[in-house]
Amino acid sequence: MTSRFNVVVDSVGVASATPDEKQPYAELGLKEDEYERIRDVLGRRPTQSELAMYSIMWSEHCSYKSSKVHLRQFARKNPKTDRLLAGIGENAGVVAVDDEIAVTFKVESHNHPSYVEPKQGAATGVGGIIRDILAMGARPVAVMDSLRFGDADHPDTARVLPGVVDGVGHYGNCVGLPNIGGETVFDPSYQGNPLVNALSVGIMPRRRLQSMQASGVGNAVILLGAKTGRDGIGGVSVLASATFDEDGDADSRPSVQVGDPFTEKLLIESCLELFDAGLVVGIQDLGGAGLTCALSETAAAGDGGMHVDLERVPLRAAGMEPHDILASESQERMLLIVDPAHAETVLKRAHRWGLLATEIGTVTDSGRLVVDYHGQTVVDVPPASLADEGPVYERPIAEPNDRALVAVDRAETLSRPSGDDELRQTVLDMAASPNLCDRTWVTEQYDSSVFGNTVLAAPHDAGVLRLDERTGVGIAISLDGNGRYARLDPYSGAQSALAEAYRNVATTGATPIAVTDCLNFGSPEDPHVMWQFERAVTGIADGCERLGIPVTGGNVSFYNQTGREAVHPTPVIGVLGVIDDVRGRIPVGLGEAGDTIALLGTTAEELSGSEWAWAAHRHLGGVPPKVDLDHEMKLAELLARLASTEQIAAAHDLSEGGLSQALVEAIMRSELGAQVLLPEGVDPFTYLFSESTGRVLIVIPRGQEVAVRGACEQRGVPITPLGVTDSSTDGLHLRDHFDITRDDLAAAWKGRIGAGLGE
Amino acid sequence: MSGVVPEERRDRGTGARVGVVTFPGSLDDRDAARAVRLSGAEPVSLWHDEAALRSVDAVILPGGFSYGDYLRCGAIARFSEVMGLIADAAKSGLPVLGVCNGFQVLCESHLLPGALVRNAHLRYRNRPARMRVETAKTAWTRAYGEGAEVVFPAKHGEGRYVADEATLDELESAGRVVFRYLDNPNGAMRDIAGVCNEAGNVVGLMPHPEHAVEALTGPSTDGLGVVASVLAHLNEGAVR
Amino acid sequence: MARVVVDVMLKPEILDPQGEAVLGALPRIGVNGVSSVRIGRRVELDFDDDATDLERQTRIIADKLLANPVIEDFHISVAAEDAA
Amino acid sequence: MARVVVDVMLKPEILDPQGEAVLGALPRIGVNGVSSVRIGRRVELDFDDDATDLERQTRIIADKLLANPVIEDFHISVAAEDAA
Ligand SMILES: Nc1ncnc2c1ncn2[C@@H]1O[C@H](COP(=O)(O)OP(=O)(O)O)[C@@H](O)[C@H]1O
Ligand SMILES: [Mg+2]
Repeated sequence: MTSRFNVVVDSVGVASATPDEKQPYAELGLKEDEYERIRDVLGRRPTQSELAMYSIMWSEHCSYKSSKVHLRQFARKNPKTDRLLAGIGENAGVVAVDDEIAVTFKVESHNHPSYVEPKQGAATGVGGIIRDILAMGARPVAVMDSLRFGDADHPDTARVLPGVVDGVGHYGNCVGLPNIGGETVFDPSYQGNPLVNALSVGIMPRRRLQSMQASGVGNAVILLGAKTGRDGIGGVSVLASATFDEDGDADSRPSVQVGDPFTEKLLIESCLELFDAGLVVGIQDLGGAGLTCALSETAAAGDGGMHVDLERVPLRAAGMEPHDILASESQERMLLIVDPAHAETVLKRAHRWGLLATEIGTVTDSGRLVVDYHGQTVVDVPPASLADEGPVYERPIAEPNDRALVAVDRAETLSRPSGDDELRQTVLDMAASPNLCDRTWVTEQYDSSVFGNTVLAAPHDAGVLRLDERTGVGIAISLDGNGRYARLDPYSGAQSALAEAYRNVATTGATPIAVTDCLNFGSPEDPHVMWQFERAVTGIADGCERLGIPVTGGNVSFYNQTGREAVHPTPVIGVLGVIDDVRGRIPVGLGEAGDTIALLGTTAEELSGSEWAWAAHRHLGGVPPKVDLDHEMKLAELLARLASTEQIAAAHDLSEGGLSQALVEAIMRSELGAQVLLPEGVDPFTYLFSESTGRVLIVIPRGQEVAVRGACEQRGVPITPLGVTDSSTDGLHLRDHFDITRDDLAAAWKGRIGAGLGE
Repeated sequence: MSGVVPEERRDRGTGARVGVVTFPGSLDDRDAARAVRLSGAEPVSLWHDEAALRSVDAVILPGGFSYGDYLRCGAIARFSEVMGLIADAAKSGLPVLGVCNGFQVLCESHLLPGALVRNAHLRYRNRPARMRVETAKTAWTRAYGEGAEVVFPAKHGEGRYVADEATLDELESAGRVVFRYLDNPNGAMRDIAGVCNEAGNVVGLMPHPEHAVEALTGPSTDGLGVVASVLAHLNEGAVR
Repeated sequence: MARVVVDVMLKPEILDPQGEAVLGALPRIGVNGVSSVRIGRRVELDFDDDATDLERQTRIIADKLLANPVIEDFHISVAAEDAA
Repeated sequence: MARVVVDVMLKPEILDPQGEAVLGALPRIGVNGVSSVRIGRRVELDFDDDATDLERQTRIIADKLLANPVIEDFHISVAAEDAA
């Protein structure tokens, strides 16, 4: 103990004796009625430590108090499936892949920290989601990242983007997980509020599924991993200002955490070893709310009681008080519940990996979470009151009154390129636009091959991983969102994102089975934002019901706004699919010379919310492209079929930028050119740049055209032949309109991101 | 490019035991073991803190971030129990291959000359690296034709090979530059991707042969030649 | 030539994984008496002979470029002329 | 607690791209009089109160662990006791 710590701690005894002491609950973000409820629950004023714990657990971030009433739709509408082994409410959803293997995946946001300190903010976001996956009993096997920044040429983007990419890469690369995909999107709405959503996926034998329950009276509570420091206790430092000496500069405490992927790697290996040895009764990761969350959630989920001796927690910094220790967000820690007979073994095995492991408490049946600090009781609460019984709000909802005006401001009326030269130039301009250009600047900073099971990663439509070398069984995941569509119509915009991720997975030949989502919105206290939120959640829930795939978990991020300006409502959807044999996966590309290029789906005149409207006119208005989920299901079934019968050589989902961009990307992925003849009677501009959903560009091997057409007709999926792949041209040849060489395409498409950053 | 390794050499079960060291923070140890297995030999895992070589016939130090690599890549791994044994055995001819972080460990341990520093462009970069096999006179390259072109994934932030001019000249003239980049991804001096010791039993390189062993997951299958080489070496005796 | 040195260190309360890793490795080389290791950056700036106002200029450089004020502190010192 | 500082710098003949990058960025923030920037590591070691022979121990640490003699030089200095 340093001399600075000579204050009497605010124990339960002290709290009972000083019922009227004023407490800074408002500074900690608690409303008056919330504070009163805490006093009711406890029958006295909370101690400082208790107040810290309630303020954390009842915050929006931990309690989902504004979103809960809406998220219940997911559980209500989720289709029944035997695959779902663990669902919403767990650290991450778990789905069965086959009789032996299960997969767990989840996406989470780390938006605000990534704005303050881009590298470490993004890095710790990746670290956090990996621990969620580990806590389910799975070996994390890949990560993905969905990133949104302000304008590509804005000076602050040059600060934020390289840092975020460095952070995502640094953490994932060092911990040894391949990055298999994601998104990089630019839009001024994210200026000052970048979105950094990280996804991780893990694999486990089904029988290894872990629980977060602190069950078994007398079981030991063990803290594993890094020491506890003053990381991220910004909010709670309010409590400290009263008790710190003059020189204890509470203000300088950072709310920034630094990640240590090396320790995370050791945590992973060590936990997996403990799971396999059957030594773990319960486990919970320490995430945003540190020990507070882990203790209360495990206790609430288990036999109801726990006793902790807080002074046993290994500390990194001197002079930390009980509430600091409870609130610290130090990274790379896990809480284990272990049979006392195994405690010694667990500690030994952890030490072998060079990890700190400390017994800090025991499971009880007292129904109370009791925390002592040097013999004084600083916390004595019913754990469920922290973990499960936080406030729930039904926030006011109001449809924005400019809806009708926005809807009639249609992009279909904007001026379009005239003549073939302008059309040709538009293809190039679009390929060079920040949202469509080559992402290599980002993705080559990520390891994509470690583990040796990555079958597809960027730039393919979905990441594909082999799970079993013997059977070839694997999974595909895609992560997609479209803030502009959701801004125009949050219900259909959310469904669009769902449909796109679903289609991306199907395009690789996999069958979609489960969904995770990250909902990035402005302030829930704004009724318009709440309206957007409600509409988006309903859209996803309805969509998943229709598609027959459950939402297994996700994350809500509110308060993404600068002043009164909220970001575009941005639901980011992750869809997971299974593929029986990854050798049948379908890449992006052009197959072999002489193969047929064809388009599945229907193209309508749908330009509102499109990349073209934005890139060419900075326009956002109208009604976004219609979503037809029944069609998406037929399309997915068709693609899976064509993949398994090897009747398809390559495929690429059409999304932002439409057919034009899909062709450009397919050409850039191959060494061939494309000879394209548009169907008679269509408007070439519309056909190239419309963003109608439900479309996929496919490449059919020679001799399979008839069979493929038959399969399409059988399922009622429209197919339109567009041309052939060709080794005599190397670029895009649009018959009767224009030619673009590979060099010209590459010159437009490559290097744009670096250029925006001033390189 | 594929086919540098004759088919019959690939699957020959030699019964050879190839050790793969796991340091805390090793990442490509499983992949190295897979490459050994696919080449028909038996991978044997070696633990950093155990002074035991388990009668292996050769050793691979895999990629990763040993001990976090926070100070300098490979700086701490060098002091592990198993490295002491490996260093001694290497001096009496044990074939040792260091890939990426493993290469850094070999340089830090002074089993190979030079050092690996931050990429000239200052970023981690992951892309397939085209290289020329400059010499087939090492334990780990004898299955390649001299001058053969191979493609292995390169993925590192600190892979720029540096050494003083005299050392570089010495490496060149003694034929100890083993792999040379055709498209230098990191600013390495003289495009050096890999080097060997005087005896040719210790080889280090930055790009990852163990990630080029299956058409499904790698840019090529050229990496199979590395293990095939050491198996041939073990079968037929030292080349030098 | 005038040399100014900027030392950039992580703020004391910020985790320093590098330092922790080195601390953990010291017993391997037989050193036991060290209680803490922190690793930062040392930046040596050589100014032209006719440059003026070195401290102020260095402060600008450190503030804007060398240190990240969210997690790092820096310290400027004018070093003795380099003899080498 | 006794603090010893080890400064580790790349040898002058080794290219320091990080330093070059900073040098290149200086004009953008309006600084022009700098002719060279080199970036190295500053390592702060805190020894236990009862530790002896600090210089010798530090030399071992620096020699074996903190610096790579192939590319780096180091310099040891015993800093003033930390007041904080
Ligand atoms: N931040 C990122 N991290 C990893 N992969 C990314 C990232 N951004 C884009 N990608 C990858 O680049 C490719 C192109 O992205 P995008 O055009 O958004 O794909 P699509 O529209 O088909 O979903 C995809 O393979 C995607 O996974
Ligand atoms: Mg997309």
